Amino acid sequence: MSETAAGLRIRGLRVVFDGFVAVDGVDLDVEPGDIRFLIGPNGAGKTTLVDAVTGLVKATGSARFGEQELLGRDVHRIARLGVGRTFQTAALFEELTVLQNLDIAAGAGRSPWTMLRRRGAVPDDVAYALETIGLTDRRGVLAGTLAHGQKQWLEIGMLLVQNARLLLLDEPVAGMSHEEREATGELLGRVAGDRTVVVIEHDMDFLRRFADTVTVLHAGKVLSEGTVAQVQADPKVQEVYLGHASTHDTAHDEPVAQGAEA
Amino acid sequence: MLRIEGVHAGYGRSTVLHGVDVTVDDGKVTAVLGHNGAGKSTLLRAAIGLLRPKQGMVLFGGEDVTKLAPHVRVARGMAYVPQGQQCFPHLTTAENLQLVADGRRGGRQALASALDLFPALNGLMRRRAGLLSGGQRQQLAIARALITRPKLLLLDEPTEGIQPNVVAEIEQAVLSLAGVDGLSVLLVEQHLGFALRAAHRYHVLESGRVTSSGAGGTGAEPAVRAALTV
Amino acid sequence: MLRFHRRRLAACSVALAAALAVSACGSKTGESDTTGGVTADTSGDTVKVGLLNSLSGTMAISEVTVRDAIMLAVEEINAAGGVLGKKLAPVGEDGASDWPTFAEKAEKLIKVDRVAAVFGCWTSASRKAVKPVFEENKALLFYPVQYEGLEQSPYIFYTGATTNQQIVPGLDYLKAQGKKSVYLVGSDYVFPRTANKIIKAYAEANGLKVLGEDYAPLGSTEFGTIVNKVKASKAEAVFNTLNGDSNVAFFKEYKSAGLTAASMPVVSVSIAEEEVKSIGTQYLSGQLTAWNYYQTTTGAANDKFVKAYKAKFGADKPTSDPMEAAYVSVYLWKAMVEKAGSFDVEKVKGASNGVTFEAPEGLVTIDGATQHIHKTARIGKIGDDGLITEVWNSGGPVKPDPYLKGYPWATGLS
Amino acid sequence: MNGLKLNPRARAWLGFGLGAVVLFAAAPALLTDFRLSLLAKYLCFAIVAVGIGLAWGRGGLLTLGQGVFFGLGGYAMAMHLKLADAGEGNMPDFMELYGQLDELPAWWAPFANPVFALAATVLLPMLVAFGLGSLVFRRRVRGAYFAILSQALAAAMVILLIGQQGTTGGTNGLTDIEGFFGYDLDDPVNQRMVYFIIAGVLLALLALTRQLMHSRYGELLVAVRDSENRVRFLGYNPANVKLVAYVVAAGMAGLAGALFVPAVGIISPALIGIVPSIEFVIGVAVGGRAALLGPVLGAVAVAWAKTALSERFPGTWTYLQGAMFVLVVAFLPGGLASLWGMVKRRRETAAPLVPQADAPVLVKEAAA
Amino acid sequence: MTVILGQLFTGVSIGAVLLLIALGLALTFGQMNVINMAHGEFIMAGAYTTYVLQQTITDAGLSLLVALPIAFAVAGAMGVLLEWALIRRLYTRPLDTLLVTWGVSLMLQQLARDIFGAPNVQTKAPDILTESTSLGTDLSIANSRLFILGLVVLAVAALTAALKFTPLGRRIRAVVQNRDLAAVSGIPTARVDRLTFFIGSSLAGVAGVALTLLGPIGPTMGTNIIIDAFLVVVVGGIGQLKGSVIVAFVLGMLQAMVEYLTTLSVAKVIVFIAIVAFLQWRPQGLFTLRTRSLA
Repeated sequence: MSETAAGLRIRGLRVVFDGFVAVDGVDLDVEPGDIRFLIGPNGAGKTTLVDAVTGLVKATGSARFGEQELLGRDVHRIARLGVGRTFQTAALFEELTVLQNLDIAAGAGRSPWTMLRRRGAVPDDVAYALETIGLTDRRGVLAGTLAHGQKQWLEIGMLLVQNARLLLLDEPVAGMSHEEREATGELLGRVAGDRTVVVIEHDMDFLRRFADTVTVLHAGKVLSEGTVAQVQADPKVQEVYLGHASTHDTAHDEPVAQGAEA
Repeated sequence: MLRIEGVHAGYGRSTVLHGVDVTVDDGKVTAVLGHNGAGKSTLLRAAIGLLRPKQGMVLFGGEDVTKLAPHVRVARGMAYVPQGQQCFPHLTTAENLQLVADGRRGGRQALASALDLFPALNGLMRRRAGLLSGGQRQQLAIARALITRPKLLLLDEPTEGIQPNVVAEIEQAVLSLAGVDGLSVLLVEQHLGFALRAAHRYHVLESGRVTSSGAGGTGAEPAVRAALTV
Repeated sequence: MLRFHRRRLAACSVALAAALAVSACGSKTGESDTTGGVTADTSGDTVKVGLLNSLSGTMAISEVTVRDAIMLAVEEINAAGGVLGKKLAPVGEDGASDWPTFAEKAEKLIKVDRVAAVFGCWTSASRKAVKPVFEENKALLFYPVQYEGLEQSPYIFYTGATTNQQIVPGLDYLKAQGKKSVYLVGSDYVFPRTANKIIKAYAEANGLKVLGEDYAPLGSTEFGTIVNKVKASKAEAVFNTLNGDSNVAFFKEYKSAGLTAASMPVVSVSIAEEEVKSIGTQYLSGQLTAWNYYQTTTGAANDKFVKAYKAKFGADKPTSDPMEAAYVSVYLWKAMVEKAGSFDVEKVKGASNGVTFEAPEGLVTIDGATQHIHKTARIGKIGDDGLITEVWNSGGPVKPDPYLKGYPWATGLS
Repeated sequence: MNGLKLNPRARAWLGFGLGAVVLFAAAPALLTDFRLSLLAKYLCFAIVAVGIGLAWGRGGLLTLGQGVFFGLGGYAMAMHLKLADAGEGNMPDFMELYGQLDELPAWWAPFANPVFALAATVLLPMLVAFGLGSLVFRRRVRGAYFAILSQALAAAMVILLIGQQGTTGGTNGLTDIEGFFGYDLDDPVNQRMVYFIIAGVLLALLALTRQLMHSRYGELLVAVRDSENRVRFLGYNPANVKLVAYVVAAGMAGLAGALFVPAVGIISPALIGIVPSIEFVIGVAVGGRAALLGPVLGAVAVAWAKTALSERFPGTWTYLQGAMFVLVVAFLPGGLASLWGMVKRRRETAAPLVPQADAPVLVKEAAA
Repeated sequence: MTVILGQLFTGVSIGAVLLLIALGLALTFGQMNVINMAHGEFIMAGAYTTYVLQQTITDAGLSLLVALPIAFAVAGAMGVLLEWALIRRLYTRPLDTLLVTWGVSLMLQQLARDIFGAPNVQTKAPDILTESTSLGTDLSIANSRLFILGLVVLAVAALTAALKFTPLGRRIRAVVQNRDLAAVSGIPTARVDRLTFFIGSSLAGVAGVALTLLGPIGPTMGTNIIIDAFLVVVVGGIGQLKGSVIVAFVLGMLQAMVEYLTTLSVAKVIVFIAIVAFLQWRPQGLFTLRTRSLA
């Protein structure tokens, strides 16, 4: 499973929708093995950033994974470079079984001949992934009938069999119970290895427990970056994100860059 | 004013709310607190009728509104400000507001008084709402909801994702609204300080269930914090 | 999911079997499997005749009136005692403006209903589609519409005009009027294209200049460009072989372009009284048509036909050439059967030569060799009242010549 | 039924066996030659339907232009048969009549070769589908756009054929086909043989389609239908996945068209245009788009109903036909095949079956 | 030169007819995503309305003017009925609307045949609309075409204004942009859907009245042109009128020019090829409404 470890390197990334600047010149470096949390208020541009890196939306600037420039490529070509992602609301093939979901995720490189035949035995990597995400005994059920947490794990499992080297996870623990969160966090830890992992998350508890490093986005720009402790200590972050409620009385002297501000 | 009784609700085959009871008293602010994904937004969607509960009832002013369409509930006096500063992006600010005032008795007046609350919008009337900043859009969203002259306002994270200087204005507006003309508010918030200061009662929602409730006020903060970080 | 499909496979097979069983039960009675021809069922008091016209789809506009005319003839014959003492029982089928459906329905009429003869079809395409069916089963079709000629099937009787009874007289008339140039407009199908080939051959031999030739897809209603071209050509006349709906759009455009019957007359071969009614005289007044029959054609036979038709279908319903030809075809078949003394197809065919009928259009005679009929050619002018009045006729029935063998200029055509 | 617990493979064999018995033994024994020839025609439509079931039911591609591929196959076959009828060195009858050509057009000539013609019946439609499909899918034209484009293709094809009367027979199409590779089609025995060929091809294609549906590709196709973007993020190019289904469906339609010609003796633009193309799809919708046998049964049922209704109610059958389409598609989106599923599900709650190519977005939250 | 000018005008008038038919589709298909194959039969209903009115109002000009609002109402009512009976159940299945409405269109054609008879019927146009206006020596322009062009301009202006400035227009746009938000803003979305469908269908009725000036009035009159009109909306882009307006006239011009040089058949085929080529370049059509939520 080991290839040359590669990191994500984003420079001057900018995404504009109809005049609205969603991501405004972001620089970001994530090293292999790092679990980077990307946080920021709604509308800060977190998901849009992931969309841009995975080719879903047009962007300017540069996003390199290892040696490869990602921007400007088709979505499926980016995926074949080892970039995998999950979605806020689990995007599984609900009419297919868990096994079929994983098998499809594992199969982008299969030959036409293999594609036209039935799946014989469960492929090793799929079996391994099933084991890793703890769904071995549920492999025959339709993905649509899984519990919420299981769906997210299946998504992560799909990234595993896809052999993605860069994992971009969009709110993987949203809506999960406490136990599920723990399980997901541990799963992330197991999965990370020499992969590069970027997690968008709101849950501060979860962040504190599982993040290596954190980047705070705000209004399409990087507001702060560092370890959990560093970021927590950053007053700017305190203000915009971690609890403006408790710092409510501090002066609002922060200059806010808003393209559309009147 | 509003009673949500034993509501189970969700999307498709998955269930998000597992029997939630929440009550909003006349002219009071009730806060619903909880983590992302706990089901707070789902609760509000069920209350306004965007989501039909699989089980349970929604009572508004004593009337069972569980089966009424959202616009009928609005006509009854409910209003809803969804999460994420939603607006009609290709309509101008003026159109976004006029739309709601159209055909409503006293609509013009209501529009004017809503604008009084957010004077900043006056200068943006001809701009397409999609081009407003998040804070401006949130002000627009609240103003839009107020034009219907509601008896109950459902507010979903009104300050999330908004630049700090506008947050203060919005908080101020919400605080000033509560209780005026008997307006009741069901406030969903992640940020405790504001929520508890505004609230008369609070409920903590976790994984689709109400896990603790209590009287509002800043004094409740430690208890709620404890409840939320289990 | 997979398991589902497998179970359904079995279930569906059962359903398929059931469906087949039903269709078998519904159709088996009265069908016979004879090889190489089906004899008509003439054993009872009645004898079935088939009516094959489009009652739905684009061609229904024209074909429904033909069906009406056939029904009128059948009822008249029945009222007068039938054919050889047997009443006619009409069996109607809908060709649905779809050629393979015509073939299917023809086969059904022949094999299932075992009709003695079939009356119908309008477009050449539908005739071409059913032709092999009639030939293979040795059954009779009476085809009532003017057509492009160049055909002679032993099992089809053609009671409409062939080219030398309609198109050639139309050209003769133009020539006699001193017209030196002509523009050809037609629908894009067999009849207009073949007609225009004949016209071009005629023109070359007779010093008529063809200034242009344009085709519109069937059903097309956009004639701006074609009329612009016609106008720019400054031709002295237009020869129009458009079919159906297209005529409406063409004449509306034509009038709008400021072209009139006086400045540039149009000779049409597919516009009869029925079409005049649907286009409107405000667009057509003064334009010319070439046919063998008009509602205004004089004679006792026609007075009776028109009266009977209007009594049955309404005073505002005009009669027209194809309707008349369809009406006549039933009577001609009756005369042939009575001459043969049998419903047997071969005997009826054998008796055909020289059979006559005093038709609304005048006396018609079957030419046994070609199975077409001798018809009088008539050029008519459309009046403000929506009726067409004759301005010229051939003086007597013209012998049918589907392959134009009697015309030296036409040698290269067939 | 519950007592009948066979393993899937045995069930499939049983199903095919039953189908074979019905098609090869029961139908010929019970039906007259005329009805059997009608059944042959319906089975041709059923072959088209199998392809549509794959492309639309499994792949979500609503192709309203299958008439084009049916026609290409049909014309390729008819051209060969016309040339064979005419005999070596002669031109088909209609060409001399209407085309007034001195010699056979160059693009007709290869069809004199039976191998070329037979290959063309399948490959030509596939080639056209490949060309159009790769243009259209690559640019992510889908849903209603694709449906309307494919419909326009059918319209354009008809106009093109009609415009080339001298070499295509125009509106008449190619008619009066007498022989089929040396066999006289007038002979009922040979007509029966044609029926058997069609039935055999249908069964073979069903087996092929079943294999395709149950293969990894079949799973992937469903995945593309339900979430094209997700598939893209897994590194597949959905355009290629769709293309395969579209091309296979086109090939089946072409083969069906080719078999239709000896069965009915005619191929004409009337079988290619918008109306027949929609009718193909309606048959599939009525039968059940996502099932394997649904399309077959639907196509046969709709064609049979058309014949039966128009025979019994020549004046009013279009009402009944229209009403049938409306009611089934609007109120029974899974088609008749889903009735079986419903009965089953009432007995044992299981997963829903009818997928929606355009499922609504249930949760509409603001983008983060 | 005159010929080219004449052809230019022909192109414009082809475009006008296309647009008149596509305008209703721009609402029902473009805004609501309903593929209404019975739109052609609504056109037919408009044309037959003109015919029926002429049975009582014999003055051609007056009956035409009266027919416009009545056909608007008749076709609109049919649209509402269709929406209520079937389409509202199918909003989540846009492709199925195509098949269902095709069945409806079959039935409506047969209905027309049973009520008015299978043959075409005629209406009398006011004399002025059967004549032409002369521009210079050889160039003349059909008054009926000018009338239709005027009608289209009027219809586009009225529709644009209605969408932009009236309460209903705001509601229609709001529902298209964010249905849930519209609902919770107190807008009865189901009623707005029905009204949108009403207007879209009504425009077909108006088109039907106009088409009596140009072509046949019969049961199948609606089927011929409907695919072209759908293509206009597809190429124009969903959700905006201006795309349809531009594309209708461009396609009209293209067809007129190519037809002049070749034949109508070739022109139609070339137009189709041009459309496929265009969609290669802009798969979502000429104009698209892009919002963040679509990304």
